[in-house]
Amino acid sequence: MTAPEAPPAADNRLLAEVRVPARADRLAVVRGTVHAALRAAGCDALADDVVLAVDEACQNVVRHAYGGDTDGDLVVRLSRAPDRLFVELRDYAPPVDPDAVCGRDPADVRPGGLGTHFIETIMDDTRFLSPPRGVGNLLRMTKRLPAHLRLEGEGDTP
Amino acid sequence: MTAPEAPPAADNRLLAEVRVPARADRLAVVRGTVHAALRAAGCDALADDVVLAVDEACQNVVRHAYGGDTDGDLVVRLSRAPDRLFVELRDYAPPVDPDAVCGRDPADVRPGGLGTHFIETIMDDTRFLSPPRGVGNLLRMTKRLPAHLRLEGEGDTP
Amino acid sequence: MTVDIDDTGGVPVARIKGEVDLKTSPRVRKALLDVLKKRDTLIVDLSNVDYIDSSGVASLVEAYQTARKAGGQVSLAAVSQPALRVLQLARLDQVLPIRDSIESASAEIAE
Amino acid sequence: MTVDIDDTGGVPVARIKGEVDLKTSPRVRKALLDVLKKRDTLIVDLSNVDYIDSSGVASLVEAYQTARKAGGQVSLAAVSQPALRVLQLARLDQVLPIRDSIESASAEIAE
Ligand SMILES: Nc1ncnc2c1ncn2[C@@H]1O[C@H](COP(=O)(O)OP(=O)(O)O)[C@@H](O)[C@H]1O
Ligand SMILES: Nc1ncnc2c1ncn2[C@@H]1O[C@H](COP(=O)(O)OP(=O)(O)O)[C@@H](O)[C@H]1O
Repeated sequence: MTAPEAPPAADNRLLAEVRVPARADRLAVVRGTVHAALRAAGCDALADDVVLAVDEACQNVVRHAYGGDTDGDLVVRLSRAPDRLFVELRDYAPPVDPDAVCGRDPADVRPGGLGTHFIETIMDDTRFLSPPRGVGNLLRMTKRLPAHLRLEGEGDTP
Repeated sequence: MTAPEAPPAADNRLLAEVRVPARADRLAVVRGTVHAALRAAGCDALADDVVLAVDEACQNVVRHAYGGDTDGDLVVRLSRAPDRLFVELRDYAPPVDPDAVCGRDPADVRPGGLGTHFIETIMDDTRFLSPPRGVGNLLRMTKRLPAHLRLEGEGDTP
Repeated sequence: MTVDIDDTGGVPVARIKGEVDLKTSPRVRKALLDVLKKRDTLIVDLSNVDYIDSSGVASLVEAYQTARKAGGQVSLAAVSQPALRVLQLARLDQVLPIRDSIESASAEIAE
Repeated sequence: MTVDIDDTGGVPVARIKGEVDLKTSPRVRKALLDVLKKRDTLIVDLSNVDYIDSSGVASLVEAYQTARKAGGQVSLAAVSQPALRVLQLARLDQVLPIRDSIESASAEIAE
Protein backbone atom coordinates (compact mmCIF):
# COMPACT_ATOMS: atom_id res chain seq x y z
CA MET A 1 0.00 0.00 0.00
CA THR A 2 3.01 2.32 -0.21
CA ALA A 3 3.59 4.63 -3.16
CA PRO A 4 7.02 6.11 -3.99
CA GLU A 5 6.16 9.70 -3.14
CA ALA A 6 5.59 10.82 0.48
CA PRO A 7 4.18 14.35 0.64
CA PRO A 8 4.57 16.00 4.04
CA ALA A 9 1.32 16.33 6.00
CA ALA A 10 2.78 19.10 8.12
CA ASP A 11 1.82 22.69 7.36
CA ASN A 12 -1.70 21.65 6.47
CA ARG A 13 -4.98 23.12 7.64
CA LEU A 14 -7.45 21.22 9.77
CA LEU A 15 -10.80 20.66 8.10
CA ALA A 16 -12.24 18.41 10.81
CA GLU A 17 -11.27 15.66 13.20
CA VAL A 18 -13.69 13.07 14.53
CA ARG A 19 -13.23 10.47 17.26
CA VAL A 20 -15.61 7.51 17.78
CA PRO A 21 -15.43 4.11 19.43
CA ALA A 22 -14.18 1.62 16.79
CA ARG A 23 -17.51 -0.11 16.14
CA ALA A 24 -19.45 -0.98 13.02
CA ASP A 25 -22.38 1.16 14.11
CA ARG A 26 -20.21 4.31 14.34
CA LEU A 27 -18.90 4.33 10.80
CA ALA A 28 -21.99 6.32 9.80
CA VAL A 29 -20.78 9.06 12.18
CA VAL A 30 -17.38 9.20 10.47
CA ARG A 31 -19.10 9.36 7.08
CA GLY A 32 -21.36 12.18 8.30
CA THR A 33 -18.38 14.23 9.47
CA VAL A 34 -16.21 13.63 6.42
CA HIS A 35 -19.02 14.37 4.00
CA ALA A 36 -19.92 17.64 5.71
CA ALA A 37 -16.24 18.66 6.00
CA LEU A 38 -15.59 18.10 2.30
CA ARG A 39 -18.70 20.07 1.37
CA ALA A 40 -17.66 22.90 3.69
CA ALA A 41 -14.23 22.89 1.98
CA GLY A 42 -15.86 23.19 -1.46
CA CYS A 43 -14.91 19.64 -2.45
CA ASP A 44 -18.43 18.28 -3.06
CA ALA A 45 -17.34 16.58 -6.26
CA LEU A 46 -14.86 14.40 -4.39
CA ALA A 47 -16.99 13.82 -1.32
CA ASP A 48 -18.66 10.50 -2.19
CA ASP A 49 -15.42 8.83 -3.26
CA VAL A 50 -13.34 10.08 -0.35
CA VAL A 51 -16.08 9.12 2.11
CA LEU A 52 -16.00 5.57 0.68
CA ALA A 53 -12.21 5.34 0.97
CA VAL A 54 -12.28 6.60 4.56
CA ASP A 55 -15.09 4.21 5.48
CA GLU A 56 -13.17 1.26 4.00
CA ALA A 57 -10.04 2.17 5.92
CA CYS A 58 -12.10 2.51 9.13
CA GLN A 59 -13.75 -0.88 8.53
CA ASN A 60 -10.34 -2.44 8.26
CA VAL A 61 -9.38 -0.93 11.60
CA VAL A 62 -12.55 -2.28 13.23
CA ARG A 63 -12.34 -5.74 11.65
CA HIS A 64 -8.62 -6.39 11.33
CA ALA A 65 -6.66 -4.07 13.64
CA TYR A 66 -9.03 -4.29 16.62
CA GLY A 67 -10.47 -7.64 15.49
CA GLY A 68 -14.13 -6.69 15.99
CA ASP A 69 -16.12 -4.05 17.87
CA THR A 70 -14.16 -2.73 20.86
CA ASP A 71 -14.08 0.18 23.23
CA GLY A 72 -10.88 1.37 21.56
CA ASP A 73 -11.22 4.63 19.66
CA LEU A 74 -10.75 5.52 16.06
CA VAL A 75 -9.74 9.08 15.11
CA VAL A 76 -10.08 10.45 11.59
CA ARG A 77 -8.37 13.76 10.86
CA LEU A 78 -9.07 15.54 7.60
CA SER A 79 -6.79 18.36 6.52
CA ARG A 80 -5.64 20.04 3.36
CA ALA A 81 -2.72 21.72 1.75
CA PRO A 82 -3.41 24.02 -1.22
CA ASP A 83 -3.19 21.15 -3.71
CA ARG A 84 -4.02 18.04 -1.70
CA LEU A 85 -6.27 16.50 0.86
CA PHE A 86 -4.97 14.41 3.75
CA VAL A 87 -6.84 11.84 5.78
CA GLU A 88 -5.10 10.51 8.86
CA LEU A 89 -6.56 7.49 10.59
CA ARG A 90 -5.39 6.73 14.09
CA ASP A 91 -6.19 3.69 16.20
CA TYR A 92 -4.92 2.25 19.50
CA ALA A 93 -4.85 -1.40 18.41
CA PRO A 94 -1.78 -3.67 18.34
CA PRO A 95 0.67 -2.64 15.60
CA VAL A 96 -0.30 -3.81 12.10
CA ASP A 97 2.21 -5.26 9.65
CA PRO A 98 1.79 -3.02 6.56
CA ASP A 99 2.80 -5.91 4.28
CA ALA A 100 -0.18 -7.93 5.53
CA VAL A 101 -2.52 -5.35 4.05
CA CYS A 102 -3.25 -6.35 0.50
CA GLY A 103 -6.44 -6.52 -1.49
CA ARG A 104 -7.30 -8.77 -4.40
CA ASP A 105 -7.57 -8.19 -8.12
CA PRO A 106 -11.22 -7.23 -8.74
CA ALA A 107 -11.13 -9.41 -11.90
CA ASP A 108 -11.23 -12.35 -9.48
CA VAL A 109 -14.95 -12.09 -8.68
CA ARG A 110 -15.68 -13.19 -5.14
CA PRO A 111 -17.05 -11.54 -2.03
CA GLY A 112 -14.48 -9.71 0.13
CA GLY A 113 -11.08 -8.14 -0.42
CA LEU A 114 -12.46 -5.07 -2.18
CA GLY A 115 -11.75 -2.48 0.52
CA THR A 116 -8.08 -1.87 -0.22
CA HIS A 117 -8.85 -1.87 -3.97
CA PHE A 118 -11.34 0.99 -3.42
CA ILE A 119 -8.84 2.88 -1.27
CA GLU A 120 -6.05 2.51 -3.82
CA THR A 121 -8.29 3.50 -6.71
CA ILE A 122 -9.66 6.60 -4.99
CA MET A 123 -6.63 7.90 -3.10
CA ASP A 124 -3.24 8.79 -4.60
CA ASP A 125 -1.09 7.61 -1.73
CA THR A 126 -1.73 5.41 1.31
CA ARG A 127 0.92 4.61 3.89
CA PHE A 128 1.43 3.77 7.54
CA LEU A 129 3.33 6.42 9.53
CA SER A 130 4.85 6.03 12.99
CA PRO A 131 2.07 6.66 15.49
CA PRO A 132 2.66 9.22 18.28
CA ARG A 133 4.42 7.60 21.26
CA GLY A 134 4.54 4.31 19.35
CA VAL A 135 0.98 3.45 20.40
CA GLY A 136 -1.49 2.02 17.89
CA ASN A 137 -1.40 2.71 14.18
CA LEU A 138 -1.45 5.79 11.99
CA LEU A 139 -2.49 5.47 8.35
CA ARG A 140 -2.24 8.49 6.07
CA MET A 141 -4.11 8.73 2.80
CA THR A 142 -3.47 11.56 0.34
CA LYS A 143 -5.65 12.76 -2.50
CA ARG A 144 -4.34 15.27 -5.03
CA LEU A 145 -6.92 17.93 -5.80
CA PRO A 146 -7.94 18.72 -9.37
CA ALA A 147 -6.70 22.17 -10.45
CA HIS A 148 -10.05 23.96 -9.97
CA LEU A 149 -10.16 22.89 -6.31
CA ARG A 150 -6.68 24.13 -5.46
CA LEU A 151 -6.26 27.03 -3.10
CA GLU A 152 -4.57 30.23 -4.08
CA GLY A 153 -3.48 32.49 -1.23
CA GLU A 154 -4.85 32.32 2.26
CA GLY A 155 -8.59 31.59 2.36
CA ASP A 156 -9.49 27.97 2.79
CA THR A 157 -12.73 27.77 0.91
CA PRO A 158 -12.39 28.46 -2.79
CA MET B 1 -27.75 29.60 32.34
CA THR B 2 -27.21 27.46 35.44
CA ALA B 3 -29.84 25.04 36.74
CA PRO B 4 -29.83 23.77 40.35
CA GLU B 5 -28.93 20.16 39.52
CA ALA B 6 -25.43 19.19 38.30
CA PRO B 7 -25.30 15.60 37.09
CA PRO B 8 -21.78 14.20 36.85
CA ALA B 9 -20.51 13.71 33.31
CA ALA B 10 -17.95 11.16 34.42
CA ASP B 11 -18.65 7.47 33.85
CA ASN B 12 -20.32 8.22 30.54
CA ARG B 13 -19.76 6.59 27.18
CA LEU B 14 -18.33 8.44 24.19
CA LEU B 15 -20.70 8.68 21.26
CA ALA B 16 -18.52 10.96 19.15
CA GLU B 17 -16.18 13.92 19.41
CA VAL B 18 -15.57 16.40 16.63
CA ARG B 19 -12.99 19.18 16.34
CA VAL B 20 -13.19 21.97 13.77
CA PRO B 21 -11.78 25.48 13.38
CA ALA B 22 -14.27 27.88 15.03
CA ARG B 23 -15.70 29.35 11.83
CA ALA B 24 -19.23 29.91 10.58
CA ASP B 25 -18.64 27.63 7.59
CA ARG B 26 -17.73 24.66 9.82
CA LEU B 27 -20.92 24.54 11.87
CA ALA B 28 -22.41 22.27 9.20
CA VAL B 29 -19.64 19.77 10.01
CA VAL B 30 -20.56 19.76 13.69
CA ARG B 31 -24.23 19.30 12.77
CA GLY B 32 -23.35 16.39 10.47
CA THR B 33 -21.42 14.63 13.21
CA VAL B 34 -23.97 15.21 15.96
CA HIS B 35 -26.87 14.13 13.78
CA ALA B 36 -25.17 10.91 12.72
CA ALA B 37 -24.03 10.16 16.30
CA LEU B 38 -27.54 10.57 17.70
CA ARG B 39 -28.96 8.34 14.98
CA ALA B 40 -26.30 5.71 15.66
CA ALA B 41 -27.25 5.88 19.35
CA GLY B 42 -30.92 5.26 18.54
CA CYS B 43 -31.93 8.82 19.49
CA ASP B 44 -33.37 9.89 16.09
CA ALA B 45 -36.38 11.47 17.77
CA LEU B 46 -34.17 13.94 19.65
CA ALA B 47 -31.67 14.54 16.89
CA ASP B 48 -33.10 17.67 15.25
CA ASP B 49 -33.57 19.50 18.54
CA VAL B 50 -30.21 18.57 20.02
CA VAL B 51 -28.45 19.48 16.75
CA LEU B 52 -30.08 22.93 16.95
CA ALA B 53 -29.01 23.44 20.58
CA VAL B 54 -25.43 22.39 19.79
CA ASP B 55 -25.30 24.62 16.72
CA GLU B 56 -26.55 27.61 18.74
CA ALA B 57 -23.95 27.02 21.43
CA CYS B 58 -21.23 26.73 18.76
CA GLN B 59 -22.40 29.95 17.10
CA ASN B 60 -22.05 31.73 20.40
CA VAL B 61 -18.49 30.48 20.69
CA VAL B 62 -17.67 31.69 17.17
CA ARG B 63 -19.39 35.08 17.52
CA HIS B 64 -18.96 35.97 21.18
CA ALA B 65 -16.14 33.92 22.72
CA TYR B 66 -13.75 34.14 19.75
CA GLY B 67 -15.39 37.30 18.41
CA GLY B 68 -15.58 36.14 14.78
CA ASP B 69 -14.00 33.47 12.57
CA THR B 70 -10.57 32.47 13.91
CA ASP B 71 -8.06 29.70 13.66
CA GLY B 72 -8.92 28.62 17.20
CA ASP B 73 -10.63 25.26 17.46
CA LEU B 74 -14.00 24.20 18.73
CA VAL B 75 -14.45 20.69 20.12
CA VAL B 76 -17.85 19.10 20.65
CA ARG B 77 -17.97 15.89 22.63
CA LEU B 78 -21.18 13.85 22.76
CA SER B 79 -21.55 11.15 25.37
CA ARG B 80 -24.28 9.39 27.27
CA ALA B 81 -25.12 7.82 30.57
CA PRO B 82 -28.00 5.31 30.66
CA ASP B 83 -30.58 8.05 31.24
CA ARG B 84 -29.03 11.21 29.82
CA LEU B 85 -27.10 12.72 27.00
CA PHE B 86 -24.15 15.07 27.53
CA VAL B 87 -22.74 17.62 25.12
CA GLU B 88 -19.46 19.23 26.08
CA LEU B 89 -18.28 22.22 24.11
CA ARG B 90 -14.68 23.27 24.47
CA ASP B 91 -13.01 26.36 23.06
CA TYR B 92 -9.62 28.05 23.51
CA ALA B 93 -10.92 31.64 23.60
CA PRO B 94 -10.48 34.11 26.48
CA PRO B 95 -12.57 33.10 29.52
CA VAL B 96 -16.26 34.01 29.27
CA ASP B 97 -18.25 35.49 32.16
CA PRO B 98 -21.19 33.07 32.54
CA ASP B 99 -23.40 35.86 33.86
CA ALA B 100 -22.95 37.75 30.59
CA VAL B 101 -24.72 34.94 28.76
CA CYS B 102 -28.40 35.69 28.74
CA GLY B 103 -31.03 35.52 26.07
CA ARG B 104 -34.19 37.53 25.72
CA ASP B 105 -37.84 36.73 26.29
CA PRO B 106 -39.15 35.49 22.93
CA ALA B 107 -42.36 37.47 23.58
CA ASP B 108 -40.24 40.53 22.78
CA VAL B 109 -40.23 40.06 19.00
CA ARG B 110 -37.01 41.29 17.46
CA PRO B 111 -34.14 39.72 15.54
CA GLY B 112 -31.35 38.23 17.69
CA GLY B 113 -31.06 36.87 21.21
CA LEU B 114 -32.86 33.60 20.42
CA GLY B 115 -29.89 31.23 20.67
CA THR B 116 -29.80 30.85 24.45
CA HIS B 117 -33.61 30.58 24.50
CA PHE B 118 -33.39 27.60 22.12
CA ILE B 119 -30.66 26.00 24.19
CA GLU B 120 -32.57 26.43 27.45
CA THR B 121 -35.80 25.12 25.95
CA ILE B 122 -34.20 22.03 24.41
CA MET B 123 -31.62 21.04 27.03
CA ASP B 124 -32.31 20.31 30.70
CA ASP B 125 -29.14 21.80 32.12
CA THR B 126 -26.46 24.13 30.72
CA ARG B 127 -23.46 25.26 32.70
CA PHE B 128 -19.85 26.31 32.35
CA LEU B 129 -17.31 23.92 33.93
CA SER B 130 -13.64 24.61 34.64
CA PRO B 131 -11.75 23.93 31.41
CA PRO B 132 -8.72 21.58 31.53
CA ARG B 133 -5.55 23.50 32.51
CA GLY B 134 -7.64 26.66 32.87
CA VAL B 135 -7.42 27.33 29.13
CA GLY B 136 -10.49 28.42 27.18
CA ASN B 137 -14.04 27.55 28.11
CA LEU B 138 -15.97 24.36 28.69
CA LEU B 139 -19.75 24.39 28.47
CA ARG B 140 -21.72 21.29 29.37
CA MET B 141 -25.29 20.74 28.25
CA THR B 142 -27.35 17.82 29.58
CA LYS B 143 -30.51 16.32 28.12
CA ARG B 144 -32.51 13.75 30.07
CA LEU B 145 -33.63 10.89 27.87
CA PRO B 146 -37.28 9.83 27.70
CA ALA B 147 -37.85 6.42 29.33
CA HIS B 148 -37.97 4.46 26.05
CA LEU B 149 -34.49 5.70 25.10
CA ARG B 150 -32.85 4.75 28.39
CA LEU B 151 -30.24 2.03 28.41
CA GLU B 152 -30.61 -1.14 30.42
CA GLY B 153 -27.44 -3.16 30.98
CA GLU B 154 -24.34 -2.86 28.89
CA GLY B 155 -25.05 -2.37 25.16
CA ASP B 156 -25.10 1.19 24.02
CA THR B 157 -27.66 1.04 21.26
CA PRO B 158 -31.16 0.23 22.47
CA MET C 1 -28.40 27.20 0.39
CA THR C 2 -30.11 29.20 -2.35
CA VAL C 3 -32.70 32.00 -2.36
CA ASP C 4 -34.66 32.47 -5.58
CA ILE C 5 -36.77 35.56 -5.96
CA ASP C 6 -39.82 35.28 -8.20
CA ASP C 7 -41.08 38.81 -8.86
CA THR C 8 -42.73 38.31 -12.22
CA GLY C 9 -46.31 39.10 -11.26
CA GLY C 10 -48.52 39.44 -8.20
CA VAL C 11 -46.95 39.22 -4.76
CA PRO C 12 -43.18 38.51 -4.93
CA VAL C 13 -42.10 35.09 -3.65
CA ALA C 14 -38.71 34.18 -2.12
CA ARG C 15 -37.96 30.46 -2.29
CA ILE C 16 -35.35 29.33 0.21
CA LYS C 17 -33.73 25.95 -0.29
CA GLY C 18 -31.24 24.07 1.87
CA GLU C 19 -29.71 24.94 5.23
CA VAL C 20 -30.02 28.44 6.70
CA ASP C 21 -27.30 28.86 9.31
CA LEU C 22 -24.73 31.33 10.61
CA LYS C 23 -22.86 31.13 7.31
CA THR C 24 -25.79 31.37 4.92
CA SER C 25 -28.35 33.53 6.76
CA PRO C 26 -26.70 36.84 5.75
CA ARG C 27 -27.60 35.97 2.15
CA VAL C 28 -31.22 35.28 3.13
CA ARG C 29 -31.39 38.56 5.03
CA LYS C 30 -30.00 40.57 2.12
CA ALA C 31 -32.23 38.89 -0.48
CA LEU C 32 -35.40 39.54 1.54
CA LEU C 33 -34.54 43.13 2.45
CA ASP C 34 -33.59 43.86 -1.18
CA VAL C 35 -37.08 42.85 -2.33
CA LEU C 36 -38.63 45.01 0.40
CA LYS C 37 -36.78 48.08 -0.87
CA LYS C 38 -39.08 48.02 -3.91
CA ARG C 39 -42.12 46.06 -2.73
CA ASP C 40 -44.07 46.13 0.51
CA THR C 41 -45.34 42.53 0.50
CA LEU C 42 -43.43 39.28 0.27
CA ILE C 43 -44.17 35.57 0.59
CA VAL C 44 -41.32 33.38 1.79
CA ASP C 45 -41.58 29.76 0.61
CA LEU C 46 -39.96 27.57 3.30
CA SER C 47 -40.98 24.18 1.86
CA ASN C 48 -37.42 23.21 0.96
CA VAL C 49 -35.70 24.44 4.10
CA ASP C 50 -33.92 21.45 5.67
CA TYR C 51 -32.54 23.40 8.58
CA ILE C 52 -32.85 26.90 10.05
CA ASP C 53 -31.16 28.31 13.15
CA SER C 54 -31.68 31.45 15.24
CA SER C 55 -29.76 33.59 12.76
CA GLY C 56 -32.09 32.43 9.98
CA VAL C 57 -35.15 33.10 12.12
CA ALA C 58 -33.74 36.57 12.91
CA SER C 59 -33.54 37.29 9.15
CA LEU C 60 -37.21 36.38 8.75
CA VAL C 61 -38.18 38.55 11.73
CA GLU C 62 -36.21 41.49 10.39
CA ALA C 63 -37.91 41.22 6.98
CA TYR C 64 -41.32 40.94 8.68
CA GLN C 65 -40.69 44.03 10.79
CA THR C 66 -39.34 46.03 7.86
CA ALA C 67 -42.50 45.27 5.86
CA ARG C 68 -44.81 46.08 8.78
CA LYS C 69 -43.15 49.45 9.29
CA ALA C 70 -43.90 50.27 5.66
CA GLY C 71 -47.51 49.16 6.11
CA GLY C 72 -46.86 45.92 4.20
CA GLN C 73 -46.70 42.24 5.07
CA VAL C 74 -44.36 39.24 5.00
CA SER C 75 -45.98 35.77 5.14
CA LEU C 76 -44.32 32.40 5.43
CA ALA C 77 -45.76 29.68 3.20
CA ALA C 78 -45.56 25.89 2.97
CA VAL C 79 -43.23 25.74 5.97
CA SER C 80 -41.23 22.48 6.15
CA GLN C 81 -41.48 20.36 9.30
CA PRO C 82 -37.97 21.22 10.57
CA ALA C 83 -38.50 24.95 9.96
CA LEU C 84 -41.92 24.88 11.67
CA ARG C 85 -40.41 23.26 14.74
CA VAL C 86 -37.85 26.07 15.03
CA LEU C 87 -40.47 28.80 14.52
CA GLN C 88 -42.51 27.17 17.30
CA LEU C 89 -39.48 27.08 19.61
CA ALA C 90 -39.05 30.80 18.86
CA ARG C 91 -42.81 31.28 19.51
CA LEU C 92 -43.03 33.08 16.19
CA ASP C 93 -45.75 30.77 14.86
CA GLN C 94 -48.16 33.08 16.78
CA VAL C 95 -46.64 36.27 15.37
CA LEU C 96 -45.67 35.84 11.73
CA PRO C 97 -48.44 34.77 9.34
CA ILE C 98 -47.89 31.13 8.35
CA ARG C 99 -49.93 29.81 5.42
CA ASP C 100 -50.25 26.32 3.92
CA SER C 101 -49.40 27.34 0.39
CA ILE C 102 -48.13 30.19 -1.76
CA GLU C 103 -51.65 30.39 -3.24
CA SER C 104 -53.43 30.93 0.07
CA ALA C 105 -50.79 33.40 1.27
CA SER C 106 -51.06 35.31 -1.96
CA ALA C 107 -54.89 35.26 -2.04
CA GLU C 108 -54.92 36.69 1.47
CA ILE C 109 -52.48 39.50 0.66
CA ALA C 110 -54.42 40.35 -2.53
CA GLU C 111 -57.63 40.90 -0.51
CA MET D 1 -31.49 0.48 6.13
CA THR D 2 -34.39 -1.77 5.17
CA VAL D 3 -34.75 -4.75 2.79
CA ASP D 4 -38.28 -5.55 1.62
CA ILE D 5 -38.89 -8.81 -0.18
CA ASP D 6 -41.73 -8.87 -2.70
CA ASP D 7 -42.37 -12.51 -3.59
CA THR D 8 -46.04 -12.31 -4.50
CA GLY D 9 -45.81 -13.30 -8.14
CA GLY D 10 -43.26 -13.63 -10.94
CA VAL D 11 -39.59 -13.09 -10.16
CA PRO D 12 -39.02 -12.13 -6.49
CA VAL D 13 -37.79 -8.56 -5.90
CA ALA D 14 -35.64 -7.35 -2.99
CA ARG D 15 -35.92 -3.58 -2.42
CA ILE D 16 -33.01 -2.14 -0.48
CA LYS D 17 -33.39 1.32 1.01
CA GLY D 18 -30.88 3.49 2.87
CA GLU D 19 -27.22 2.93 3.69
CA VAL D 20 -25.60 -0.49 3.26
CA ASP D 21 -22.45 -0.57 5.37
CA LEU D 22 -20.47 -2.79 7.72
CA LYS D 23 -23.30 -2.64 10.25
CA THR D 24 -26.24 -3.23 7.93
CA SER D 25 -24.84 -5.46 5.15
CA PRO D 26 -25.24 -8.70 7.17
CA ARG D 27 -29.00 -8.10 7.02
CA VAL D 28 -28.85 -7.60 3.25
CA ARG D 29 -26.81 -10.78 2.85
CA LYS D 30 -29.22 -12.85 4.94
CA ALA D 31 -32.34 -11.47 3.25
CA LEU D 32 -30.99 -12.22 -0.25
CA LEU D 33 -29.66 -15.70 0.61
CA ASP D 34 -32.96 -16.56 2.34
CA VAL D 35 -34.89 -15.87 -0.86
CA LEU D 36 -32.39 -17.96 -2.84
CA LYS D 37 -33.04 -20.98 -0.59
CA LYS D 38 -36.49 -21.26 -2.18
CA ARG D 39 -36.10 -19.43 -5.50
CA ASP D 40 -33.35 -19.44 -8.10
CA THR D 41 -33.89 -15.97 -9.54
CA LEU D 42 -33.95 -12.61 -7.80
CA ILE D 43 -34.06 -8.95 -8.80
CA VAL D 44 -32.42 -6.49 -6.42
CA ASP D 45 -33.89 -2.98 -6.61
CA LEU D 46 -31.10 -0.52 -5.75
CA SER D 47 -32.96 2.67 -6.62
CA ASN D 48 -33.13 3.86 -3.01
CA VAL D 49 -29.62 2.93 -1.95
CA ASP D 50 -27.92 6.14 -0.72
CA TYR D 51 -24.65 4.45 0.12
CA ILE D 52 -23.04 1.04 -0.32
CA ASP D 53 -19.58 -0.07 0.75
CA SER D 54 -17.42 -3.12 -0.04
CA SER D 55 -19.28 -5.28 2.48
CA GLY D 56 -22.56 -4.44 0.76
CA VAL D 57 -21.08 -5.20 -2.65
CA ALA D 58 -19.77 -8.50 -1.25
CA SER D 59 -23.33 -9.42 -0.21
CA LEU D 60 -24.56 -8.79 -3.75
CA VAL D 61 -21.71 -10.86 -5.21
CA GLU D 62 -22.40 -13.72 -2.84
CA ALA D 63 -26.09 -13.77 -3.77
CA TYR D 64 -25.18 -13.64 -7.47
CA GLN D 65 -22.77 -16.56 -7.17
CA THR D 66 -25.21 -18.60 -5.09
CA ALA D 67 -27.89 -18.19 -7.78
CA ARG D 68 -25.45 -19.00 -10.61
CA LYS D 69 -24.36 -22.21 -8.93
CA ALA D 70 -28.01 -23.26 -8.81
CA GLY D 71 -28.41 -22.40 -12.51
CA GLY D 72 -30.36 -19.24 -11.61
CA GLN D 73 -29.75 -15.51 -11.88
CA VAL D 74 -29.53 -12.36 -9.74
CA SER D 75 -29.99 -9.02 -11.54
CA LEU D 76 -29.60 -5.53 -10.20
CA ALA D 77 -32.28 -3.05 -11.26
CA ALA D 78 -32.72 0.72 -11.23
CA VAL D 79 -29.31 1.21 -9.62
CA SER D 80 -28.95 4.61 -7.89
CA GLN D 81 -26.05 6.89 -8.92
CA PRO D 82 -24.03 6.35 -5.72
CA ALA D 83 -24.46 2.57 -5.91
CA LEU D 84 -23.52 2.49 -9.60
CA ARG D 85 -20.32 4.40 -8.90
CA VAL D 86 -19.30 1.80 -6.30
CA LEU D 87 -20.18 -1.13 -8.61
CA GLN D 88 -18.00 0.49 -11.27
CA LEU D 89 -15.10 0.94 -8.83
CA ALA D 90 -15.49 -2.78 -8.04
CA ARG D 91 -15.60 -3.50 -11.82
CA LEU D 92 -18.78 -5.48 -11.22
CA ASP D 93 -20.81 -3.45 -13.71
CA GLN D 94 -19.27 -5.80 -16.33
CA VAL D 95 -20.12 -8.97 -14.38
CA LEU D 96 -23.49 -8.66 -12.67
CA PRO D 97 -26.50 -7.96 -14.92
CA ILE D 98 -27.59 -4.34 -14.36
CA ARG D 99 -30.97 -3.35 -15.80
CA ASP D 100 -32.75 0.02 -15.99
CA SER D 101 -35.95 -1.13 -14.34
CA ILE D 102 -37.58 -3.98 -12.48
CA GLU D 103 -39.75 -4.53 -15.56
CA SER D 104 -36.85 -5.00 -17.97
CA ALA D 105 -34.94 -7.24 -15.53
CA SER D 106 -38.03 -9.32 -14.98
CA ALA D 107 -38.92 -9.57 -18.71
CA GLU D 108 -35.39 -10.78 -19.41
CA ILE D 109 -35.47 -13.45 -16.71
CA ALA D 110 -38.93 -14.62 -17.85
CA GLU D 111 -37.62 -15.27 -21.38
N1 LIG E 1 -5.97 -1.93 9.34
C1 LIG E 1 -5.62 -3.22 9.08
N2 LIG E 1 -5.03 -3.95 10.03
C2 LIG E 1 -4.67 -5.24 9.80
N3 LIG E 1 -4.87 -5.88 8.63
C3 LIG E 1 -5.47 -5.23 7.64
C4 LIG E 1 -5.88 -3.87 7.80
N4 LIG E 1 -6.44 -3.47 6.66
C5 LIG E 1 -6.41 -4.51 5.82
N5 LIG E 1 -5.81 -5.59 6.38
C6 LIG E 1 -5.56 -6.90 5.73
O1 LIG E 1 -5.70 -6.74 4.31
C7 LIG E 1 -6.70 -7.62 3.78
C8 LIG E 1 -7.46 -6.97 2.65
O2 LIG E 1 -8.31 -5.94 3.15
P1 LIG E 1 -9.58 -5.48 2.30
O3 LIG E 1 -9.18 -5.25 0.89
O4 LIG E 1 -10.17 -4.31 3.00
O5 LIG E 1 -10.59 -6.70 2.27
P2 LIG E 1 -11.29 -7.56 3.43
O6 LIG E 1 -11.19 -6.71 4.64
O7 LIG E 1 -12.67 -7.74 2.93
O8 LIG E 1 -10.51 -8.81 3.51
C9 LIG E 1 -7.57 -7.99 4.97
O9 LIG E 1 -8.18 -9.25 4.81
C10 LIG E 1 -6.58 -7.96 6.13
O10 LIG E 1 -5.90 -9.18 6.23
N1 LIG F 1 -20.05 31.58 24.43
C1 LIG F 1 -20.32 32.87 24.77
N2 LIG F 1 -19.33 33.69 25.11
C2 LIG F 1 -19.57 34.97 25.45
N3 LIG F 1 -20.79 35.54 25.46
C3 LIG F 1 -21.83 34.79 25.10
C4 LIG F 1 -21.66 33.41 24.75
N4 LIG F 1 -22.88 32.91 24.47
C5 LIG F 1 -23.76 33.93 24.63
N5 LIG F 1 -23.15 35.05 25.02
C6 LIG F 1 -23.82 36.36 25.34
O1 LIG F 1 -25.22 36.11 25.53
C7 LIG F 1 -26.01 36.89 24.62
C8 LIG F 1 -27.25 36.11 24.15
O2 LIG F 1 -26.86 35.06 23.25
P1 LIG F 1 -27.91 34.47 22.23
O3 LIG F 1 -29.19 34.20 22.95
O4 LIG F 1 -27.29 33.30 21.57
O5 LIG F 1 -28.25 35.61 21.19
P2 LIG F 1 -27.32 36.48 20.23
O6 LIG F 1 -26.06 35.72 20.10
O7 LIG F 1 -28.13 36.55 18.97
O8 LIG F 1 -27.16 37.80 20.90
C9 LIG F 1 -25.07 37.25 23.49
O9 LIG F 1 -25.44 38.45 22.86
C10 LIG F 1 -23.72 37.37 24.22
O10 LIG F 1 -23.58 38.63 24.81
